[in-house]
Amino acid sequence: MDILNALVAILNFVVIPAAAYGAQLALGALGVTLIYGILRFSNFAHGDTMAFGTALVILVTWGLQALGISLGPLPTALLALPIGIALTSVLVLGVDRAVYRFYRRKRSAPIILVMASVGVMFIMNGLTRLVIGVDEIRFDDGARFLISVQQFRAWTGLSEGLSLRVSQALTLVVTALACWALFRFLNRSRAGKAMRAYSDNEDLALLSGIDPERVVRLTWLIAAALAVTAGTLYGLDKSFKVFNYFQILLPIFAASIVGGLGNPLGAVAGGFIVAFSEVAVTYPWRKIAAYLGFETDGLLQLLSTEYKFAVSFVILIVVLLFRPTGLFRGKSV
Amino acid sequence: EEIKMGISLGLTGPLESISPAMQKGAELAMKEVSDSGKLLDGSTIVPVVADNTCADAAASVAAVERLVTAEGVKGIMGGMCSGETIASLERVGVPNGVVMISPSATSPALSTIDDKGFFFRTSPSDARQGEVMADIVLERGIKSVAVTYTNNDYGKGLADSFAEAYKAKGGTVTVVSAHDDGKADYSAEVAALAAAGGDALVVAGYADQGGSGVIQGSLDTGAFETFVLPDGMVNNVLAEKFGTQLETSFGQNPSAEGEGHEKFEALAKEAGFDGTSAYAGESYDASALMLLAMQAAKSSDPKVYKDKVMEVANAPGEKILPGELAKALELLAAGQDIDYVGATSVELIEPGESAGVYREVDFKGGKLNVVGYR
Amino acid sequence: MSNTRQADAVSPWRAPFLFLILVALFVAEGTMRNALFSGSWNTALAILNMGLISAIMALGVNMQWGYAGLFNAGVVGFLALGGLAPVLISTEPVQGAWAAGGARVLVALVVGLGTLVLAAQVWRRFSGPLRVPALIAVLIIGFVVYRGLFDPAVMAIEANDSARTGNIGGLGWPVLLSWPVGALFAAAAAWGVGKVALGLRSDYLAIATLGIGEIIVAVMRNEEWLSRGVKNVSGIPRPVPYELDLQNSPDFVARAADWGLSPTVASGIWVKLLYAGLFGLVLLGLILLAELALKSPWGRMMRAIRDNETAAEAMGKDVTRRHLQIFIIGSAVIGLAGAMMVTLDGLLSPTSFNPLRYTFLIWVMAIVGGSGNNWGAALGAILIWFLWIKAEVWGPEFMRLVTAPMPEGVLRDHLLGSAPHMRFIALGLVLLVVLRFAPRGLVPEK
Amino acid sequence: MKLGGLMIQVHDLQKHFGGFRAVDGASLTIETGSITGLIGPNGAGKSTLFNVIAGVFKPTSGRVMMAGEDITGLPPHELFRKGLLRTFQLAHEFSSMTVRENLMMVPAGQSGETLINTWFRRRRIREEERALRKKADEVLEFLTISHLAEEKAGNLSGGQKKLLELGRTMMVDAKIVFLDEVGAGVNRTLLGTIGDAIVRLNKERGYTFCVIEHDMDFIGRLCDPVIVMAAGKVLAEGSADSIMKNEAVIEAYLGTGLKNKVAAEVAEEAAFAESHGAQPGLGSEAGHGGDGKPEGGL
Amino acid sequence: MAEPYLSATDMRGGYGKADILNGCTLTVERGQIAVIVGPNGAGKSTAMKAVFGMLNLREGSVRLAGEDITQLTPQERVRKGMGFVPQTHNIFPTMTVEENLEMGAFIRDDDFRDTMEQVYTLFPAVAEKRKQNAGELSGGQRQQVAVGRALMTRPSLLMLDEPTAGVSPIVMDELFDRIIEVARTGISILMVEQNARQALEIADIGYVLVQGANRYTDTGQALLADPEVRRTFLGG
Ligand SMILES: Nc1ncnc2c1ncn2[C@@H]1O[C@H](COP(=O)(O)OP(=O)(O)OP(=O)(O)O)[C@@H](O)[C@H]1O
Ligand SMILES: Nc1ncnc2c1ncn2[C@@H]1O[C@H](COP(=O)(O)OP(=O)(O)OP(=O)(O)O)[C@@H](O)[C@H]1O
Ligand SMILES: CC(C)C[C@H](N)C(=O)O
Ligand SMILES: [Mg+2]
Ligand SMILES: [Mg+2]
Repeated sequence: MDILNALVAILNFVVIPAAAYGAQLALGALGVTLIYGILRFSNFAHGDTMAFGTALVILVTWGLQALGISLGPLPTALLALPIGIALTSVLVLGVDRAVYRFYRRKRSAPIILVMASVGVMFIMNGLTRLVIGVDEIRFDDGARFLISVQQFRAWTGLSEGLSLRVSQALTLVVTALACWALFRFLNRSRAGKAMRAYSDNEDLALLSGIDPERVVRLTWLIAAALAVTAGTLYGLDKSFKVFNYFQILLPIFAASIVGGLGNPLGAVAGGFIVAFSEVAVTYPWRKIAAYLGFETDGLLQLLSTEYKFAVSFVILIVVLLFRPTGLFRGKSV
Repeated sequence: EEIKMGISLGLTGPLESISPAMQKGAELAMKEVSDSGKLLDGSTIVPVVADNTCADAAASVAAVERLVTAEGVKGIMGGMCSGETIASLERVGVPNGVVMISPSATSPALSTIDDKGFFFRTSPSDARQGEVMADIVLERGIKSVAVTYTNNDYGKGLADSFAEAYKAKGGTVTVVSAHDDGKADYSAEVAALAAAGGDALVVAGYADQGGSGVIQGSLDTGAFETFVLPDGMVNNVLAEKFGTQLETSFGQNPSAEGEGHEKFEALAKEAGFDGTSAYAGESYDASALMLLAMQAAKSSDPKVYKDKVMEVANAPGEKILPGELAKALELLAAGQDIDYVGATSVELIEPGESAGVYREVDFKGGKLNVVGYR
Repeated sequence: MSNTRQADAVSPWRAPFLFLILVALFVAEGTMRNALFSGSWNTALAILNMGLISAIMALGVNMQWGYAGLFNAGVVGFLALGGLAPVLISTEPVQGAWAAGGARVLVALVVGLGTLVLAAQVWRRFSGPLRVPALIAVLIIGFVVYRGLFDPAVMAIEANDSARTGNIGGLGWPVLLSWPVGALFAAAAAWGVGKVALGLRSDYLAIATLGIGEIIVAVMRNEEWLSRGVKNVSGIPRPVPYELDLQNSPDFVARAADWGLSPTVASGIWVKLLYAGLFGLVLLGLILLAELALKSPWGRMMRAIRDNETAAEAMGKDVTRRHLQIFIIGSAVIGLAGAMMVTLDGLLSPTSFNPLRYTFLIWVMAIVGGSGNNWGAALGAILIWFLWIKAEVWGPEFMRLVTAPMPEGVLRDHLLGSAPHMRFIALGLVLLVVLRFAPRGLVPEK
Repeated sequence: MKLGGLMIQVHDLQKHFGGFRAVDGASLTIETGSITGLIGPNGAGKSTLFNVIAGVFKPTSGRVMMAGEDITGLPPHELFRKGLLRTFQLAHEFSSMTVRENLMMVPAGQSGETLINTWFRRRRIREEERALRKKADEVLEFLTISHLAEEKAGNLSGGQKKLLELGRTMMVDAKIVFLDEVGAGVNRTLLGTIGDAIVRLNKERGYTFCVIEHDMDFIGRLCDPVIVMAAGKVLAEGSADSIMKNEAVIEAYLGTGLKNKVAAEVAEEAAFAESHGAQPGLGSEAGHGGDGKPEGGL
Repeated sequence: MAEPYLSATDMRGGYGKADILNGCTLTVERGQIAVIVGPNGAGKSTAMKAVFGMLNLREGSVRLAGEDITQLTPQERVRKGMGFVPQTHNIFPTMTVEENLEMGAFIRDDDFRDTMEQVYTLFPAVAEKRKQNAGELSGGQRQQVAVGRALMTRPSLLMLDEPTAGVSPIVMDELFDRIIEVARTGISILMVEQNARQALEIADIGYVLVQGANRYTDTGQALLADPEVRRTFLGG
């Protein structure tokens, strides 16, 4: 019984939250890694693209709710998602047209594109705030829990509870699907191969009859779709706050790098590594130890949570030392 | 005369969501005085707003520098966050001899700072809040708590003073751990707090920042059900967000009972903002105090009126509520004493900070209810 | 097929011209009073001072990126380390802190370092199946001993008057001395970081240094015994007189009156001018040294390494060593700037060390200025800093302009209410415009 | 050719990429003062062997000795100081530097490469630079690209980059120089001149050379001995003559001549190429006759 | 006389201010092999790029099958049936050999497995490596992949910039053989070669380019026979 309790405690406080958070990071990292892989720069505006898209989704969700449309146990936002993606795509393509294309034509160094993306980041950042303000917004409706703590306790009679939220499950599923689809798309489909070819050698792609502008457009479209989906799922699980979408950029970058830039599998693996190292390394084992029969005064905590981010970075650096271009051998410009 | 008054708030950055109400609160007082036409023979007040970003001391100094040296303001309602306030006070306020009254910087460090008499605050030092909070928690029969605080001088200071007081009074603190604001995820913090255990969780954070993230995580995983919420957390937003999930939670924030507060709320509503938003009342009071001190000193020169701030704030004199600034100006002009009460029952103690009347609140029925004052 | 970028010819007058524009901006800020400028020399000089410090930071980044192609995204960490120096060197000693646990902390740190060195030795010397267990054993024993010594000492120090101090305190030495010490702190850290991470390439190095920067800042926020952590240290001594003292000196007041200035204004300007002089001196000195180095075989070698590491290595250049060298120097310069900044602020506030402001903004400065070009970096830094500060005013002003023709109503109110957020939009727009018209930076490398 | 001992000894060298054995137990020696040719089919492992010797790759196993000293796994910059130079098959120019700078950066131990000196030893640096510049200009002159001295190296044509590759090795006094296909993409007339230069450097300055090249004309004219690699191993070794007659080498590498109608005519031309008489790539050893090859041609 | 299949006449242009091409003219008849030779830096590659539309021409025109294509983008030229193997950077390094070839057939909608098999039989060395990333190949192998990629396009005009650089003699022979075969099917070939003697052997027409202008133009045999040309450009 106590062993079961210990197990449930770990599941509830470490495994499930870290997995969900990892999936959120992974979904964001997929977008970053895609842009890096094809267009060869680190897109700092990705976090704010997520925020902007989510803001649009929220507006549409409100509209739908006002019309009385809902999805039953699933959040209404899922219905609004396609519209959000469509609108964000338009914006992102516009930005590419107005900003990035110029540097692409000029064959500017990647760092210039990175700096341009910082500029875009600032603008999107302000834009999102203009559109929806700075307040924290909750827009999850439908059922919140698949399994709630109380239910679980009632079913099992254990003293530890377990919860699994709809949004967590949703994120995990969507991430798995997105990764699989992206991987197949890039490696199997004609358009996907054209994208890889373009990223490998732009001029030669041209000579093969690949239309570079099409490739770029397609890349942005997929990236926008990923960003809005990631942003929405994240917002459903936590809540929407513009500021947080900038903050999440750092762990997203960490995730895409540790997995190996340009590789969808790497992005997903990276997301989970970052998430699990944050949660697991700072976890105090006292309670578990108690269930297993060792009572102690100390917390049995390796490091305090203040250092959680630091820990995940230490792990990241160690990984990079042994695998200099990430777990899945990413690209480097 | 046209008198410029500075307002220095974190309009962008980690506290951007409570700043607007604070700004409106401050401007409300200025407008009231301006409209009355009674300040220093019909002077008008022009508010000048600066964005101090709350987090970036350098940007704050630059912004306040602009207020003082470029705009020539005669006083500043601000700063907002303790760290940034200390910087702008030491670098700009004191050297230029400009009065700064902060509505919300609550760090104990500001009590001992060498301010040459230019700094006041309408909020109490967190040293006091810790004690009050410890009393409330113990009185509710909770003997063991976990503490999480937002990792800045405010959170740290408050958590420390609480933990010290609580232990001294016989409670057990299972863990004191920090959380950073604006992080993407708080699973690790929640897991650590849950593992440490405790009958309740003290969240010394910000309602629309990491604080609510931690609460959310705790509720979802069933780690804690009861939360103890100090000033940064006591907020309508929180009640709206979590509703009945906070049934057993309680807390306190600096705010005095009485008509003052209600009157302010009504005024705020009329002006189109939420008067119960954190530190909106304090902002109103901070502005009002400066303007009243000018009237009392018969001068808008901060070097002169700084000595009158304590006088107008405290007894003896006629009590002044929000919306009665015109009356106060008249009284002062007539050479009479006033005792400014304002939205937050202002009572300034040495060295120029609010004595600290706190209201105890709980969240029964998914609403923020005031239980009592202490 | 050529992948080389076409270099546009850049007029030699461009840099001086841009500097003139910059001067004009500052003069406008100092003299013109309107919606865009404040008309106060105090403001102008305040912006300039931080601009000069930013220029030094950008110079450090430029050394690492522009000369050697090293992507250091941990600027904020080295800056913070540099900022530690004024606290440790020049604040007043804390009564009883050393007695409480100073020596023990030092011993503990030595033990900690010793453990790491020993671990490294074990890793290098041992081979075979014993290697990993031995390493782990060394690390665990070292960690336990270290914590055993460290924790109680730290508790003792932090308990020492924790509301006002609670830290180890400084040495009370002149603050100017802390500047080179700050550089030294950063250099020492850079040495360690470089030894570990410099094998990584471009973006991978970036994320590793980003992490290291975060770790350094995390340590400074949480290790209260060192510099009070998030509780901040304020009142750090300065190398220039205090305004209030000047205002109280009859001499000064008289001289101010000669100039037709009020003592308050004059004292502010005078102090800032002194700072500007100090910072300007340091900046010019650094640029001079950097230019001399860059225009000599050393600079040529660095450019070769940046262009093609494999070939440079085959041509007998020790790429690893050179990378380490420039990484240390660049970081030292950043550390120096950190010490200067904390001196200027009179405040060490670790919470304010966020990467957006102190890593990415500095990068923006260096790149906008023109990477590889020292003057460019300095110019970019001062300009971007100017804009960063002025965006606070220009953003809302711009919004007012946009909404002026709109009818009264919800939309207009909403937009006006959101005016502060125009700060970001304005900044972003300016950045994009600059990059558009000078895609290789304002003053590109030749 | 007078030989003074062994410059390079490679002993049972292995280099694996994943499961693939690019170099698979190669052993060979290069004698001091020789111009050794290294030939073999594409993918035989020649460049990989070079890269291992020059310290770019760590060998999977095996040893490399230089003048009796074990240099296995030393980093390239140390090998450079020991006098081991190499060129790259795919040109590795410093693209944003001028052609002249590309050359001037080469010599080791320039006082101007020490940071302190750049501040306090300006005079000495200036003098050194003057000498270096003169030398660089001589090399450029020799390579017929003087007019490009101020051009960015990245803007050079494919062949010009190759020349620059070679030029760098001429900036210092090397003991041994590894040339990885200097000839590919270089105009044949110029290649002749380069061949002369190699011989001169070999004779006058005592450089040892190891040359990878697919142009058998060039190999035949310059190299003795010639080592043939195939599938990561040494297939044959000997004088150019003997190698070109070696059946295994012909089968794996040289082929049986240009199978078109004019092969015979080409063979005729071969006759007036003196020396070893090899007509590169044509494989028609008509001049030497009797090697039992088919006439060639379709 | 009917117009040649490709005629690029009087081309002038360059990368920056100075012109690299100074009135260079190249023509190829249908099914012919044209070979360009010349010293390094003569502008051979530049001329190829100009024909392919990767360089802005100040003067001159390019006509393909009687149609003026001077203003078309490279992509459009690909669709008009032009194929090009550049001198450097001519493979996709992180794609497998097979994918490289597939990219060659990007504009083809028909089944190209046959062609791919043909390429593999032509270059058995790369056939072994079809699942390997092209960036991991040896220099000569890459070159083979590059040529293979162009063959996959099934162009009507095939342009090769030094296809045999770094390729071993036996493969070079095969390659030239194959080029002849390809030309016999009616495809025009325009190539730059430094293995000039071998190339001119099979050339119907040869151009000697010096400083961006035609110095000699004649049949391959005639150029080979000209002692002056041999000495100064073909290495004796
Ligand atoms: N990084 C690598 N990963 C995997 N295989 C590799 C790698 N580098 C080289 N190879 C393989 O090793 C073999 C030898 O390559 P190498 O470059 O040494 O050939 P080479 O003899 O120089 O050929 P060439 O004459 O074409 O230049 C080739 O089959 C190549 O595919
Ligand atoms: N991207 C570029 N920018 C500027 N100049 C260039 C560029 N590419 C080539 N050049 C110059 O143009 C001239 C001709 O180059 P091109 O590549 O056409 O020569 P090539 O005849 O193909 O020589 P090779 O036989 O060496 O390949 C050279 O002098 C070269 O320096
Ligand atoms: C706005 C407030 C919550 C600020 C907080 N009291 C501080 O001192 O930082
Ligand atoms: Mg090779
Ligand atoms: Mg060429």
